Amino acid sequence: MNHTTAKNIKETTGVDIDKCYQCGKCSAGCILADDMDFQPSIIIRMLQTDDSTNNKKVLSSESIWLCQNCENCIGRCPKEIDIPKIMDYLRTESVKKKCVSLKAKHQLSFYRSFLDSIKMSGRLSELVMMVGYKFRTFNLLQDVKLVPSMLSKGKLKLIPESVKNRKSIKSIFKKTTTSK
Amino acid sequence: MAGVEFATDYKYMCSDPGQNLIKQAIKEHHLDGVVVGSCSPRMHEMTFRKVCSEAGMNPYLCEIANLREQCSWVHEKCDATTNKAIEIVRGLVEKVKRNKPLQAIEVPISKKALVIGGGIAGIQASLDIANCGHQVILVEQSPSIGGHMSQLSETFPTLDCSQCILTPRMVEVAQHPNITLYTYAELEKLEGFIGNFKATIRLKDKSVDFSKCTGCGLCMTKCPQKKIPSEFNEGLGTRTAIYTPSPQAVPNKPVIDRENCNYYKKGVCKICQKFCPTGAIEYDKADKFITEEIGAVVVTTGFNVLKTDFFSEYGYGKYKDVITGLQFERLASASGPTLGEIRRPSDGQIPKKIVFIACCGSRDPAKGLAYCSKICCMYTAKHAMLYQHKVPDGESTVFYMDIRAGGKNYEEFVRRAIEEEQVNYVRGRVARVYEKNGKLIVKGADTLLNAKPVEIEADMVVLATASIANNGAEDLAQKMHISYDPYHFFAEAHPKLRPVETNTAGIFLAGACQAPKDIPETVAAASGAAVKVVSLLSKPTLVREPLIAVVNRCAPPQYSTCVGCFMCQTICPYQAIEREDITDRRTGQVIKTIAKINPGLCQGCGTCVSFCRSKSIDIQGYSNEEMYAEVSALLNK
Amino acid sequence: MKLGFYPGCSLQGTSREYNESVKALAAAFDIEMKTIDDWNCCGASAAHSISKELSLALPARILALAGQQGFEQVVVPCAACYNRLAVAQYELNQDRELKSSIEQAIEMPLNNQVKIINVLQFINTYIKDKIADKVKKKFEHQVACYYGCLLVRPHKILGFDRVEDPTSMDELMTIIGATPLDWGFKTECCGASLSIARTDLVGKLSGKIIKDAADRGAEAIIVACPMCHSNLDMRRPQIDEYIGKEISTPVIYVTQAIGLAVGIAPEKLGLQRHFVKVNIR
Amino acid sequence: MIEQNNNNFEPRIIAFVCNWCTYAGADLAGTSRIKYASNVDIVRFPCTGRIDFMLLLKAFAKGADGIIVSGCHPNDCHYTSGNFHARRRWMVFRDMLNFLGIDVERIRWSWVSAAEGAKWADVVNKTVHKIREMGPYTEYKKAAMFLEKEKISYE
Repeated sequence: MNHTTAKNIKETTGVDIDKCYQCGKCSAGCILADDMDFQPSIIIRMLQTDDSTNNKKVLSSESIWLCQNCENCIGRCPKEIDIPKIMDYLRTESVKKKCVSLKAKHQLSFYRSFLDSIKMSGRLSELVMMVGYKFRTFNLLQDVKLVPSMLSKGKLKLIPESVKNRKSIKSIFKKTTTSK
Repeated sequence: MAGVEFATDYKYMCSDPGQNLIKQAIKEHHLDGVVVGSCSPRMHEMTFRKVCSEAGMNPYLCEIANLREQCSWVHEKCDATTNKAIEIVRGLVEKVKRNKPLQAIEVPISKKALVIGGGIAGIQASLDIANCGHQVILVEQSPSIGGHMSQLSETFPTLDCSQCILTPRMVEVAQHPNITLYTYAELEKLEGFIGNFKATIRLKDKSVDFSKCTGCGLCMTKCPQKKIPSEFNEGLGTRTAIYTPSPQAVPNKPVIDRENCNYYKKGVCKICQKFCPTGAIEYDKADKFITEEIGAVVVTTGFNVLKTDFFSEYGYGKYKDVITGLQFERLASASGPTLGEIRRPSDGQIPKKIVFIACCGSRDPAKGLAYCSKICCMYTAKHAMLYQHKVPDGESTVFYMDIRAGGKNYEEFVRRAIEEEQVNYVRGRVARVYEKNGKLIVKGADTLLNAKPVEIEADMVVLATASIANNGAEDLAQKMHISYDPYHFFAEAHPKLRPVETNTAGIFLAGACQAPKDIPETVAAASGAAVKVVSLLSKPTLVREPLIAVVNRCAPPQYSTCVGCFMCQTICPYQAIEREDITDRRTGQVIKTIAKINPGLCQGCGTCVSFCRSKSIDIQGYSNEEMYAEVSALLNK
Repeated sequence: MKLGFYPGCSLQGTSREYNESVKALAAAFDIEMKTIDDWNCCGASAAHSISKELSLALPARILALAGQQGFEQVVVPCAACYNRLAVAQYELNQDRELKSSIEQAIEMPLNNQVKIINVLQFINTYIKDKIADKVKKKFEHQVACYYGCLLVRPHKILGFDRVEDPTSMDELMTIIGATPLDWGFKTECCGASLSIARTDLVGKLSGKIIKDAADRGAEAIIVACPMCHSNLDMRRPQIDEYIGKEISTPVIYVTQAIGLAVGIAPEKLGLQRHFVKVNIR
Repeated sequence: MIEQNNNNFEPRIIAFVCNWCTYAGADLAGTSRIKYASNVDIVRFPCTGRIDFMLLLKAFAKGADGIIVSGCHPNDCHYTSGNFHARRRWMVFRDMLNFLGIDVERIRWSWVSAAEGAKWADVVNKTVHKIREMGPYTEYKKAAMFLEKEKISYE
């Protein structure tokens, strides 16, 4: 075996997936395991196989987008394998290779809208983000019910806050994000 | 090569014809040095030295040139390799020319063995040695021998009652004329060397005069301190401050635990003394120390189980019904706090659903220990089986990663638990246990079903906690100068071929103080160690290799180049360096004090040689002259 | 000691009440905090899901600003921001090369000595000892302290409290007269950033949390994270749908609970802004 | 297999090893048939604690280009602490060598256990490679020879 996948992951993230002996403790403690197409330990197993079909399955899985990096898994992993870091890596790869699961498009749209909002003003505006998200997902009616009560409770700011030095934020984005 | 009188080659020099070739050559050519170019000296140095000795040559004038493992097997076949072989031989020829004839050292032997630890390993070793007619001193730190085995309910894979098979041996130890048993005692100091150790043993004061005590037990019924967690019952039962660990204790006479005794704590009580019919209770006596001359030591201090407080995800220590495997043994034991019924510690109910979690702390380098504790797979299967026997309508689940059941009838035993007793085996590690409405929610996953989460509402959870080295193993090892591994298990001399010996000659190991072991292995190792001890004690004297350090002596007025700085004394790992006064023969006046090496203690490491500032110490067989010659010859083309 | 304050985006918007209660509490104990000038968003879970560099650069800018402005400690009430800042700080300190590339990206030098503290650490250090004397009305309720995931993990980096069974919030609740319950979901994740895209899953994950707390008779759930709060509070319709009945247990910030006990007016603590009505005082 | 280098320089390396760990490790390399460079000659000592550092100088004087000193891993010493003493002495000795202008880079210090046959081969190969790059070591040899002659003329 060439262990290309394991090597790549180790180089980019420093995490050694070969250490995993499949005890399943991560899956057992994962809050989202029930809803994942591949449980965390299965993802690691598939990566261990170093098989292109399995790699593809992993990158186009919904699991990697469901993971919330709550770190239950690594907190308990007997081999201290940083699964959340691997998940970050897999998400980036998945976007790069354009094989994001259809089911996860909304989650990705949310992340992108979130970042767009930050890119614009340096701080998150829920309104800007939601508008962006709705355009991306055509999910125009979602949470509309919430808007009046949010407004009345003073929870929704209509004018986005901004940092003074917007340029610096733009430049950070430019320098750190290659693919979009 | 200069000085070489005769050279020959033969394919199998170690075979009989080969050996005869050497003998013949020695006799014919009156050789005073032999270099054998062959396999590693670690293999046949002894063989060839014996050959030389048989031919009338001093065996230490024979050297082995390692041409196989360190030359022909590791290099390509070419001129460079052949040249290297020649160099190696040349180096050793030069060394051999300077080798001195040496005589093996003979030392007397104290014909008595010390066994430390009175568990099954210590019991077995003591009985085996004693039955061969040698004296044994058995030291046990707790008030009774028996160890962990006496706590167990039934043993895998035969389901023999542990106490039923152990108790007769405990009694045999107590009654054996060749065994002196010291309970409530510890090794304080060990000096000396193989065949001639001097052990100092601390006899902790028991506050009870055993010569008067009849073991009637009245004191224990009267003691007002009744709520002390019983060590023997792993905290699931209680004992009094004056106590015997269990009703089957050997010796079956109580001691006072000073930390919990009202009298020792507050100065008033003495109820036990008042009631004792024989006046055996004596307070405030100091510990006693005795010294014994012994020839060999067997260390059998056993193991402990990991306290799982730090596995907060399993809630041990927080939830009463999360218990360790050893606690489960006490529940299942007929002599235990529930008389063998499986009941929850929290409310005494019989658990209808029970979960066993394997590998708690084992195979977990992050929070526990990297190694496999070896015995848990089997005892967990046994626990589940016992539970099913005792609670037939109960439901048991075992969460496991692998089942390691290598052993006679072991695999069959596990299969029986699964196939006949319907124990539910789930492959996956449990992530978390929490309590809700009096139930313990166990969150695991079934890795054979795509790692789908499995949630079980259990009444009781049993953790198969890792076996670890006993408390104080490190201290004991340092006292005896034996080595130990990073987990504080004692290290054997060779993992395969010398499993019951330590690197310190005369000290042997048996049982779980070396690594996790089950009962059959422990007993086998104990008998093995006993044979080693017996073979040592059966010899009239002890013969040792003379490859030891010596301090030079020369003519007056210098006597020795040693300047008496005693750097060597501070660094010698064996305390083998003593001070020697050189006195004027006539006046008796001390002229100078120099170092002297005790040949009995010196193991020949040579650290003193390189530390010596005045180059006054040399090591026989590896002397500076010999080594210089070898190095120079290797480099001289 | 110059104490900095990093509100983070949520505290300016959906979680205004958290901001208000932290400030009210600090004021009540005479503690001066200064907001980091020109702060930006930490990037939250969106950044590290998309670009590792971005997820380090955004917090790095904040850390650099805090350093420039001379803060020794910065209070970060939002658990998500706290986590991002502390983790980024740790990772940048571990890897010199990475640090210099990030410094280039933010065009600022990063000395990285600022100590990032969460709201519980803040209370423990500056307020805890004084609370007992100031309590006006005991907060005599059964509460379930919910720590969430971001406050305690990764433990190796954050080193805060105990990973599996943290107790610092429980201790604070005991001081103000409340009875903290032992429950099963102290550190389980609420669904965090699935909040928008997968409200169904948030309903389920947060639902389990709410249900366990309610089952055990909790009169309130105490939180220290705006993400947890908005999921448990704002997403209550989805939660109720998952559980199959309406649960009225309110979700209160730890600062609000302490604030109530020491006699700060409910409006000043922003209790009126909650979706699930807070009836207990 | 010896790597052929441009300059064809084959360094002479003496390995001072302890009997219990590295010597056994080198034997294991043999029984496992792991091939390594033949430029090294192994000299067996009871323990690295025995290795007198004057011997290293002697080896350099006699024309060694590089030296390997190898023993048991820390805590694994057959004699409990010999390797610690050796290491401690090496720390001091190294500074002294440095001061005297002897190239300490030519002395490789390593721990090879009885189970590490492959590691032994690796240590040897790496050392040979490094010394080959450094070239022959003649400075000390010359100095030593000079001194020897001087000594004779004094007498």
